[in-house]
Amino acid sequence: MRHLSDSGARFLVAPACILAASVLFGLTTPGFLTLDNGLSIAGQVWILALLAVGQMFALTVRGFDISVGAVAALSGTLGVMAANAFGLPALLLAVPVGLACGTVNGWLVGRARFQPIVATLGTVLAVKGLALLVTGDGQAVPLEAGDTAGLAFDTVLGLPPLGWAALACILIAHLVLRHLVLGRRFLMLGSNPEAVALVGGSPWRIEMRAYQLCGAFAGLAGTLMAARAGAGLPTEGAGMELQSIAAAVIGGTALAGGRANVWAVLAGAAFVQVVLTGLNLSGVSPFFAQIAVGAVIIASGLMDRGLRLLLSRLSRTFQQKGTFQ
Amino acid sequence: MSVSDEALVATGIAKSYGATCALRDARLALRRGRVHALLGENGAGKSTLVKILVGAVTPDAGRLDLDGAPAAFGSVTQAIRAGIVPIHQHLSLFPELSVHENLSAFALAGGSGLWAGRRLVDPSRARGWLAEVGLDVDLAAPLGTLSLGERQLVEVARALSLDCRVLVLDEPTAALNAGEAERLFAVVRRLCANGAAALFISHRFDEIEALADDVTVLRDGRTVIDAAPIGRYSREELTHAMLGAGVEAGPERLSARAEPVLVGRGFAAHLDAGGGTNVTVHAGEIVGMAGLIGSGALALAAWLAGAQAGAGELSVAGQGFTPGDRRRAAGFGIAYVPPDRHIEGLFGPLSARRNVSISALGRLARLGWLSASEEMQRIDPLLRRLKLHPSRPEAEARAFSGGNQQKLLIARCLALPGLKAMVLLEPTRGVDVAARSVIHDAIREAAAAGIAVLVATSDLDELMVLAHRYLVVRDHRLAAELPQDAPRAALLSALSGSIAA
Amino acid sequence: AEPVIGVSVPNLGSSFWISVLYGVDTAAKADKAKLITLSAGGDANSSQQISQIQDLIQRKVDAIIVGATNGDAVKAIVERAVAAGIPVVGISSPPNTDKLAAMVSADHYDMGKLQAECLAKAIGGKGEVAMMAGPTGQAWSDLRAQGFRDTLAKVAPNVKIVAESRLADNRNAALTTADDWIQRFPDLSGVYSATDDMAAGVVSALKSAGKGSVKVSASNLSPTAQQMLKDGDLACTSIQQIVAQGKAALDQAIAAATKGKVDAKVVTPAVLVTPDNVGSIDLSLVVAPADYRP
Amino acid sequence: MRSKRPPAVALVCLGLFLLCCLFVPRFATIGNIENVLRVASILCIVACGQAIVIILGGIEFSFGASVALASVVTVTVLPTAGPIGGLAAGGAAAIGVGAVNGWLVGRIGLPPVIVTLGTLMMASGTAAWLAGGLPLDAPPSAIFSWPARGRALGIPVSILAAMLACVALHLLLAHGRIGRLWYHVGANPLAAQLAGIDVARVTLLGYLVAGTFCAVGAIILTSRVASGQPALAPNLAFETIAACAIGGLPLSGGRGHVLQVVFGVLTVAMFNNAVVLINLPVAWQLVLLGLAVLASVGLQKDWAALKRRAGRAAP
Ligand SMILES: Nc1ncnc2c1ncn2[C@@H]1O[C@H](COP(=O)(O)OP(=O)(O)OP(=O)(O)O)[C@@H](O)[C@H]1O
Ligand SMILES: Nc1ncnc2c1ncn2[C@@H]1O[C@H](COP(=O)(O)OP(=O)(O)OP(=O)(O)O)[C@@H](O)[C@H]1O
Ligand SMILES: [Mg+2]
Ligand SMILES: [Mg+2]
Repeated sequence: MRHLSDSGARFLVAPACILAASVLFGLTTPGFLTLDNGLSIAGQVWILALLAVGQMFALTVRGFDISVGAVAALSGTLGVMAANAFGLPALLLAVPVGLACGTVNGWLVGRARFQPIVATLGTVLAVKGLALLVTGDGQAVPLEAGDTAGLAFDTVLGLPPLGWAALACILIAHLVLRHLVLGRRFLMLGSNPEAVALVGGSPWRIEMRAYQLCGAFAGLAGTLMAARAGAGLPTEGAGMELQSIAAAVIGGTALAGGRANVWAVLAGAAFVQVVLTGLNLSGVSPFFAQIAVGAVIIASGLMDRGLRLLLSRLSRTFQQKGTFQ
Repeated sequence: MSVSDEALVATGIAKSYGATCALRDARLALRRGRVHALLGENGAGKSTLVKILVGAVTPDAGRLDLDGAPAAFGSVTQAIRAGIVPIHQHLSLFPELSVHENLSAFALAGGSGLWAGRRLVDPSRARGWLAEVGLDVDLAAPLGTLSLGERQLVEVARALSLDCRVLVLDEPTAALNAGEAERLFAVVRRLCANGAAALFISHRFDEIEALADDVTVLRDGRTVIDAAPIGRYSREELTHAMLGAGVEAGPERLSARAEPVLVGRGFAAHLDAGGGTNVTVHAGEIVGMAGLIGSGALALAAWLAGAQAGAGELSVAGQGFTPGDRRRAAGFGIAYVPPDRHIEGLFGPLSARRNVSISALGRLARLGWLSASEEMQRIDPLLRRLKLHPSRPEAEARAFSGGNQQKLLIARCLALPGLKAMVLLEPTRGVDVAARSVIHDAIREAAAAGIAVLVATSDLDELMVLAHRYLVVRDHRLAAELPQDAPRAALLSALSGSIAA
Repeated sequence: AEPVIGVSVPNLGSSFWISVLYGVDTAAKADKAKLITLSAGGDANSSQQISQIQDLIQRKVDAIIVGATNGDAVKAIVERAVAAGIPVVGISSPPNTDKLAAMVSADHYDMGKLQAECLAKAIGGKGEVAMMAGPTGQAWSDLRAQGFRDTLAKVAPNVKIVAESRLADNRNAALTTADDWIQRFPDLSGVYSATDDMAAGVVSALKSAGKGSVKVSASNLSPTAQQMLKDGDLACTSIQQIVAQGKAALDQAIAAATKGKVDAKVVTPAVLVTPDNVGSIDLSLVVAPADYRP
Repeated sequence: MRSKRPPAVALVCLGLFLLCCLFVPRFATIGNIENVLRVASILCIVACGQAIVIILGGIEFSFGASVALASVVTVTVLPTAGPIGGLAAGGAAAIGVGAVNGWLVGRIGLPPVIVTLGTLMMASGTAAWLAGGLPLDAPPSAIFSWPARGRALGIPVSILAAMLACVALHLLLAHGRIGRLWYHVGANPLAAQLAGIDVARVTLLGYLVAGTFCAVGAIILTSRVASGQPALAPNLAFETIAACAIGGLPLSGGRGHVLQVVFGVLTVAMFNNAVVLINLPVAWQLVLLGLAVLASVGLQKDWAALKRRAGRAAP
């Protein structure tokens, strides 16, 4: 029964939140509940979604990565520089850059046993500095290798090509988490870190992989950011780390590790985007919009509580407090 | 014994953790087809030796020989490949993963390869292992939905997945009751009959006598009795070897009956379970509550202590309180020892003294201000009485051995101001003979002082030496009440539900 | 029906954009246009602004006024808007594209230039100055700083720039940094500030260290800056008629939306305000009143 | 107990101080040290609040927004309530944010990350809305500027306040019943509940007291900038978390000593001061800060033990 009331419910929160927000905005904001708007939201969600999926890997091994925004900015900028030098495909070099940053985080957390928040705080500062260094004080680097606007804004079968690419990456994340041995190891490490060594795993390597994936996804988000803006933006990304954490947690990822679902995280990111777009369309004051986003994050937490309570009622057992049935 | 018989021999093993020396000069020789018992008090170094044998820890000195050839295991994976299969003291399972994944944990954690699906063991074989240890659970169920005992059996079943030459069991029975343990023993015996060697660690002499062929005793990280046939030494001699001293037997059980103190009426585990269970514990009385795993004995006991919600009415010394309201229950003087000290009991990073004084903070604080000296005066004598070892009340609780950690929980009970009743769940799980006798004495003394005591345990021996009266729980309700002098056989048949002899 | 105009600005936490918005807002009230105002919530939030402009396109507004977080970053999406038939008017830090219906530009470079001329004169053409230069990678702060540096090298080659902070972008951080500078550069004679709010932090650090003789220049003219000028704490501040620009931007947007006549480029010059002329400036063209709430 | 030995961070902090004295120009002047201490004092007061939350096993992201809200509220009510009333109202706003956090985490049981992220946005939106996005200036007044600029007993008031805050935190943690319970709840909330502790109330009080420390910091900050600033100190929460973490408080909860907070704060304040004094370009300032954070934590590690651990884990 705990199965149902705990694991299941947490992944339903984000879809339920999307539903609630859609009804609310649909009633109050003209033009919200239209196909066009749905597609527009679907075209915008991907940067946050990639960051949140990366963040999910760090959370799954009981970690945290507050450097994702800065890493995305640095890797996007370096990607653009590479593209300008070697041609458009070199934009993808952003991914190995993100991977490298993730490797540093992973080494610090996994091998040197830094607390995740300290390790990634240190890398945030250093990465921001590096981004300024490579651009000579933070100037945007226009992407001259080619026009990427079509990839970012024209829709093909409902999504922009970059959206399809991001979706493919998220599908890969799903494969990693659900179907690859590596994903199973993340869940094992998050579930019982001491036991991993006892069954023959190498905890620090697994932890390192999680941060590497997180970094690589930040690099992907950086690629997307650069392609959408047609420029490398070295100072971009402020506040994205907190948004990505919010999206991942709303998407049911357990902060205590061991539980995650990529699609739910995608839904969490979509929910954040729905709220932002809804507020944009509704024309409320930008200050109220900020208050509303805060309220909505807390509401999603309440929704989680409510759903769990409901499911445990339905399964007609008492709330468990101890360790036995 | 012939040398060719020897499967795994460890000699001169030493291992230190910083300042603590876990092993100094340990020797252990396991023989094919035989079960070898390893004895030692809490903290003697048994688990450390096990971790070295299975490649989870590298020793500072010493050598290992596997089938006569020197062996060195850099990792658990290497040891497993060599056929050394561990079952660890603290569950090395993953609550968020399914039973099936847990059974495949070795394959998932070690080695290379991409697809998780390929590494999951064949479901029909997995079900076979589960059946062998007598478990009937859904392979897809998350492990977290299983009870502690069921989880322990999953860990045993998982060991069967490996090609086993040496089976290493570190206190596998701590969470099992007699019936479950017997199934485990059958598995071990069968493996040994096929030529495997087994190492078995337990603090219970009954089990050791029932299962083991040879015995090695460890004291302070040294081997003091080396691979003796089990019959050669008496229990007293073994105890003496373990502790360097004997254990005095506790005082006789008193027969006491006075006014009811702790009363619970109409307990029901499920909203739709009809009827209800009534329990009364009187002043000065030790009630023993027994039940097989999954019988609900622990849940019922926890409910009585206010630690578990559920239907029914509770009262202590005439004052009623809501089930599940642990705070009110503690305020009325009901002390509680939870069954799993690591998860529910201990404050690992806090000092031993603070682990105990938490129940007495109301008494120790004046206007929200704690007096350190008064805390010391109140708590330290309790710790001395319970023979806390090492006697350092300011050391972190997690640095103590299991037996001593358990003493902290007992001391916490005794420190509760206005103590009227104690509800103890598995009070000596995984605790060595010396600590166990100290804890039993403390329980008897409390009862003699007029406290109502309820002990719920799957350890029948413990009940037989403590209880004035037995309550047997089956299917989440009270199945039988037996008097103090009820024979063991009667208890056993009441537990399993067969007609009492 | 009344036209709906989208306004996308980088940051409504800055007096500059508030004043711009005030201009847009008053003009909209006069012209009976409906506004949808979106703030990207910070200068470093280009992705957010791109999404917001996408939403405005989605909402099918009649025209969009864009003050860019980064001119290059919003280029593509602005061209999309134009392609979708929505005219776009750039304001102050315009999108970096030639498809704009109109551009109402503020000259940030000149704002820095004016500060340099004024500060050089105030400190007598020699000495050490420090720059509270504002955040990195933002067109407005980079251009102002560039104008200041270039001009200073020309008009007062003997003045040395000894320090530049780009991390301190609010009053508290500017205060702390200025405190540190006072220790590190005891001979400091002037401080450039990218905004008046940073200048307020600098001035308060100088005052409490008893360094009232150090000259401070700034840009923008919030009520705080007016007071500092009157008290003689600020040597000068360089401004533009940003309220007027806001009004112009809205007028152009409506003209473009209704296919009326559009002026492709509206430029209002930067102006220097000193304690002497602060009384004679028409503030209603420069700064939003203190009680204005977007 | 552990506190008998100075925490590892004390050595790091001292070493950093000596390095700065030797290599950072004009670091070791009285005026500069006072600057460092003034900045450290505000950070320290708020970090005391963060330490409580961390000991409770939680985390507080909303401090930056709640000091901003406090400053705006202060200046908004100043004309009617006067300087003291204004500062009190601002303080009350910060405490209010703490209470909301405590209620949501303690009573409702939501994760601290979600709760404090949510209140971060709400408080910061409310501050911007109240102020209309712009700083609101407070009319100059001696009383109003006293918390930041005044001196008492010859010591700057803010430094005195920080010392009092540390003493208060120490008394709470070492001698207060509630402080003891914070450790218990942080170490093992389930065990605390089974021992009869009202975990929800203890948690609520923890966030409330943390909010109170933050309120004191907010009052000094508001007085310092003499205005209501919707973006008063946006990174305050991260700086306090960094200070606590550098001080050696494990974010897993249940441990922590006031000295660790003090030395962590001093370390952070010295870093920030030193990078300005060294006067490198901004990019290098950031890189240096990042490396300094990592180095100060790295220096406290027992690398030999880590190597042993890794040695056996390798297959
Ligand atoms: N990780 C560790 N760090 C420090 N000391 C340790 C560690 N593991 C074990 N020790 C020390 O080694 C000694 C032996 O521990 P071990 O777990 O082997 O005892 P044990 O015989 O298994 O006890 P028990 O009967 O309680 O299981 C202990 O006294 C302990 O102080
Ligand atoms: N941080 C530590 N410092 C010193 N000794 C430790 C530390 N952690 C564990 N130990 C020692 O390691 C040994 C094993 O600890 P563990 O928690 O594995 O089992 P235990 O406490 O003995 O529990 P059990 O009751 O199951 O025997 C204990 O004897 C304990 O004294
Ligand atoms: Mg052991
Ligand atoms: Mg042990």
